[in-house]
Amino acid sequence: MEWKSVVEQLCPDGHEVSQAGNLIRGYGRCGPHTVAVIGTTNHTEVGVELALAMAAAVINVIHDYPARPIVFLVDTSGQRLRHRDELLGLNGYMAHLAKCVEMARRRGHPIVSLVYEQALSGGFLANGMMADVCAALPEAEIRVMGLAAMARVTRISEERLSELGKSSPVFAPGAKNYLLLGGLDALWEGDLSACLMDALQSIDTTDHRRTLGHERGGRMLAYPVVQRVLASA
Amino acid sequence: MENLKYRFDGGTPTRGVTAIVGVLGSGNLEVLVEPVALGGACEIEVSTAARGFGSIWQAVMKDFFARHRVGDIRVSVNDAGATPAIVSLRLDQAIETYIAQGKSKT
Amino acid sequence: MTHSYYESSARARIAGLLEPDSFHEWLPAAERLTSPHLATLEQPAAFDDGVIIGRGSIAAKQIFIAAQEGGFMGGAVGEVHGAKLVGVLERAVRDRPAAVLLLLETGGVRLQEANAGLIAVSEVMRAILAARAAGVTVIVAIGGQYGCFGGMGIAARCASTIIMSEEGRLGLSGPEVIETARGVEEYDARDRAMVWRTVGGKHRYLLAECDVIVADSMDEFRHAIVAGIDNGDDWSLAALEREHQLLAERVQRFGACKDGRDIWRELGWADPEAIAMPDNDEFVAAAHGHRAKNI
Amino acid sequence: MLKPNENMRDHERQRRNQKLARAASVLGASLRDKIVPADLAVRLLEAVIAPGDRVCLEGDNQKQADFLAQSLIQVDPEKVNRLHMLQSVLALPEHLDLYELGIAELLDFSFSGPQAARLARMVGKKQIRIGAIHTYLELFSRYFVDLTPHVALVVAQSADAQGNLYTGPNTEDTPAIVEATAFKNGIVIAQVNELVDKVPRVDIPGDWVNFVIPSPRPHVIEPLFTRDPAQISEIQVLMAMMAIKGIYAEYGVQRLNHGIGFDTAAIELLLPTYAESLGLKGKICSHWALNPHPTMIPAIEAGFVKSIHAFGSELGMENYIAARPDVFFTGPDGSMRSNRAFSQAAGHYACDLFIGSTLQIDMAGNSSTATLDRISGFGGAPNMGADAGGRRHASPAWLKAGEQRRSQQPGIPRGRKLVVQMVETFREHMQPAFVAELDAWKLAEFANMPIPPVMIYGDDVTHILTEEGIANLLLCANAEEREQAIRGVAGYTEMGLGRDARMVENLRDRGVIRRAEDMGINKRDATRDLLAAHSIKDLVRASGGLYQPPVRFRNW
Repeated sequence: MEWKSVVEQLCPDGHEVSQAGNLIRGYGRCGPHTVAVIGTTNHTEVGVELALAMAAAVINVIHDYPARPIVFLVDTSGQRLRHRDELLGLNGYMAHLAKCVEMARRRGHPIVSLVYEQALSGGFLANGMMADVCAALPEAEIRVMGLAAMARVTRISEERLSELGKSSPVFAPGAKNYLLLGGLDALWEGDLSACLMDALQSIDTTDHRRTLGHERGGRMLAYPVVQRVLASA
Repeated sequence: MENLKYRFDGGTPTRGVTAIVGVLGSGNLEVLVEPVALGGACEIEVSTAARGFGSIWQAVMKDFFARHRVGDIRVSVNDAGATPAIVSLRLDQAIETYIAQGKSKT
Repeated sequence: MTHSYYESSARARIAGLLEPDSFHEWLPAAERLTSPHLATLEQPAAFDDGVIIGRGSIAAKQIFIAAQEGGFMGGAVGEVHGAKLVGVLERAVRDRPAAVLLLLETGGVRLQEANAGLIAVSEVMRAILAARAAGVTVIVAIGGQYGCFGGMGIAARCASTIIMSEEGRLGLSGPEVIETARGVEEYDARDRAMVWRTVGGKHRYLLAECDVIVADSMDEFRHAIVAGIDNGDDWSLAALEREHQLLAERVQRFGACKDGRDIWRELGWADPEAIAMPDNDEFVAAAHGHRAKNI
Repeated sequence: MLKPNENMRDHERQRRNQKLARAASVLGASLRDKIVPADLAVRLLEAVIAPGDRVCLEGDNQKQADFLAQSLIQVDPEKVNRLHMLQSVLALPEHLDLYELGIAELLDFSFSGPQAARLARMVGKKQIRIGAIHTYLELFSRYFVDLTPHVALVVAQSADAQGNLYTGPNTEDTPAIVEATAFKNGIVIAQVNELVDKVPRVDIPGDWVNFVIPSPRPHVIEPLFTRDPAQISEIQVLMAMMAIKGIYAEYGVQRLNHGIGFDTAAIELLLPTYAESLGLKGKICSHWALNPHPTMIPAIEAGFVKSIHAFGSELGMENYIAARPDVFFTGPDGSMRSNRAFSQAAGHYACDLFIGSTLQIDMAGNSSTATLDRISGFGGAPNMGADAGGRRHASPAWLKAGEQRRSQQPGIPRGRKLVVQMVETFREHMQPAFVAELDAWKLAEFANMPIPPVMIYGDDVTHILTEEGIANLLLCANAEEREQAIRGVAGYTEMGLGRDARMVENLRDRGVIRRAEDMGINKRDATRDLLAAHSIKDLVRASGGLYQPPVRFRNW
């Protein structure tokens, strides 16, 4: 889906969101809320410039709009795979963005993210996956890497991986699998602004993903393992 | 993957503290030694990535038991294709660590 | 026992860094908390899922510690592995140790547990930041054979302090990943000297991507860790804004550089070729005034 | 009137003169002194190589006349065909393309490392005929007997207009090839990396060389002898300790040659630590026939080593070698002079010990690196790893080994070279090193070889060293004892498990088999901490920054 149509559906009461390069930035109104919108488009790779620009946008919201909710619109094919970005320390830029999101959370900004097109590994970790509520459109594509690449790295055949993917949400790509694992809070369908308002009502600033994964039966060990560490002598 | 089990009776009950030695990395293995009341027996469980070497494992374990004659212990092995030389070395290190830790704790 | 951090196993690192007999392990090997996903794939699963966690003391301070074992699946993070890391960090928020020490050696997400691994890495990132926000100092040490890559390269930079050795590597995408995706002209993973000029300890130190660089020895790492605990943490908006400024300057100043050597030259090194050989003390002394600013 | 034999003599010379005249007409004004532009290389080869010629294409396990190889495959097979190729090493794909293109048909060679699998496939499809597989010394020797090249295509670092060649430290095979060719009516063509006014030193005199071609690219050269200390295992450290204490010290081995594996690299790195601690400095390992292994640097710096003569050089070692003319053979220009033929002769006749690894050993002690689907040849190991029956001068190590042999097989007093096979009982992926029958037998059948390609014959081997201990075959009274001695160190391989346990214990009581503990070696001491260097960088530091390893070996 085009980001504009996503924004229009999220913020039917008006918005000032614009695109510069592959960065989306602005604010919109959703019922009683004015939300900051920060995101990417065109399945872009996230390199040092884009990570820095998103971080600047977050810092700007923290400064100028205390407690304003931040909505991340996620569409990325992952971190930029360039020698030059690695040379500059892309991981440091990604971490900086993540720190900015965390700082916003600590200062009372509800953080919501919506994967509206595509989310891949490194590009997703530093913003979308940092949110209090992480949602996706049902047709959104979420994955670590493609099945073929995964088969190559793990030396397990693609057929076997997709076979395994039918019985376990761990192996195969897809928004539904991330839902089962607790990586997504919800799939948003229908009235997106209602979904957003709902999410803003139920902000939980603790990381509850392992609990969700356990409740939904997709990730049965993360929750009890953490509990056992907490209970150890 | 292949799982193998061995049991040797008639060892000397050997006190010690649970010990782990080695790393489950390519050509290597990890060995866990734990105290268990087994009536003087030594039980060994092997989980290995390489299939079809049961007779070699049998011989390595038999020699291991002959060297140490330890009883009331369970040895658990996770193997990623280690050679018998490495396996024997790790088993010896694990038993020595198990016994040494037992002494330092008492 | 070896004194080299690089050559040590995760367990040997813990033993070499902490005070003797002070380490108490949580969920040790005997608990057999192995990965169910590896079992599904019929792959051998380590008793501790490749990460050792617990508490201990260092210079008479109580700390929590986690050490990744690079030898097992390249230290990659699976569901159990990640949950153990998260457990240590969340427990630190509750129990307030002097610091949490993360000895990272990892390629990032364990692809055999693809989706669960990615979420686990994200949970580790959030747990590190939550610990810092709660006032717990989180110290990362990187000096193993496998470096620190993937999402864990991001997680490392979420910590209060990073200590590296020259042999350590820190980055996001590994050289092989980029070479596979973009070709050998983009990144020749076999040119190890170039790889180290990109992600190695000395370059990361000059760029201020790590805070401290030490020689490859347990003693040196221990001293740097103790100093890191004493320095504490600065989790503040002001610090974040300073970091933002420095990162923006970095792109401006070095954005057109093609090689680590170009950056070093820009930093005022007359002979960038001469950076590789000096030992650590010499290098650190020479780097004084020829290193990007640190927050 | 000419006598008939003079007629014959003139025939060869006339043939060469006709070729040179053809070359002169093809090259015309492009030929200046002896310099031929690279773009005329193919035409030159077509002019001087006749159908059926014996052509020696230089290339060994290090440097390669790669530009000339690439030029040779471009000749017109209508003009140049049925060639009989003579090569130390088949290393490049072009070396085998020649047969697919119909340019060459017969091959005499020594080693084929990187092309071994393809060579086996082509032999299977009868695309190539092999004359014989030689050791280096045998092949060089035949150049002077019945396989003299009509044309030699060689490689050097630089040349002047008169054709004087400078090979730099990698002189290697060039003198042997050029000498045989130039003095028997042959034509010598050299590819060089650069033309200079004056070569730093003359490795090959210009009047032995007919043409020089400046190559568009520097020739290929492989760092074959660099072993990263980081990859040496604790088992290899243990085996190295046994080699030093159980063999080197036992016999007082002063002159020796090492193989190129990690096992022997471990020995090299234990000299300044473990061997030094045993008080062995000056008592062992003073003189070597050896490539300049980077792992030798700590031992050299510790004063263990008095001299090293080398078969070839090693990339990155140039400056270090130049700084140690007291140890290495160096020219007035400072760089090393290597010579494969002389160093092989030195290894055969002047060394008291050879130690190296192998893939398979049978119960008679024969060893082979042959596998079913690869024809890899021999290289130099069989000459190093063979008792020199023609040797007459004595040394303490040689005499002691001979004495031990006579304790079991009485005879007139004579010495014996120590030939040690050092193997772990299993290689990676659990491939056993000890087998009932060498794969060499099946390969011989498949490739129609007259005899199985054995690298080192059992009757040349004196010791087999594994992680389980050392079997001293000199002390075995008969074939049965010998077999049990081998089985007694064969570990958990099928051969080892099939041992006669009582007989093995008897052999151990007699000192025929010695375990680590029998030599006073505690296995717990066998850690990597004993290595004088743990990484390539440690080697650089030990060299005072002079050793400059190729980028693929660096992690800084």
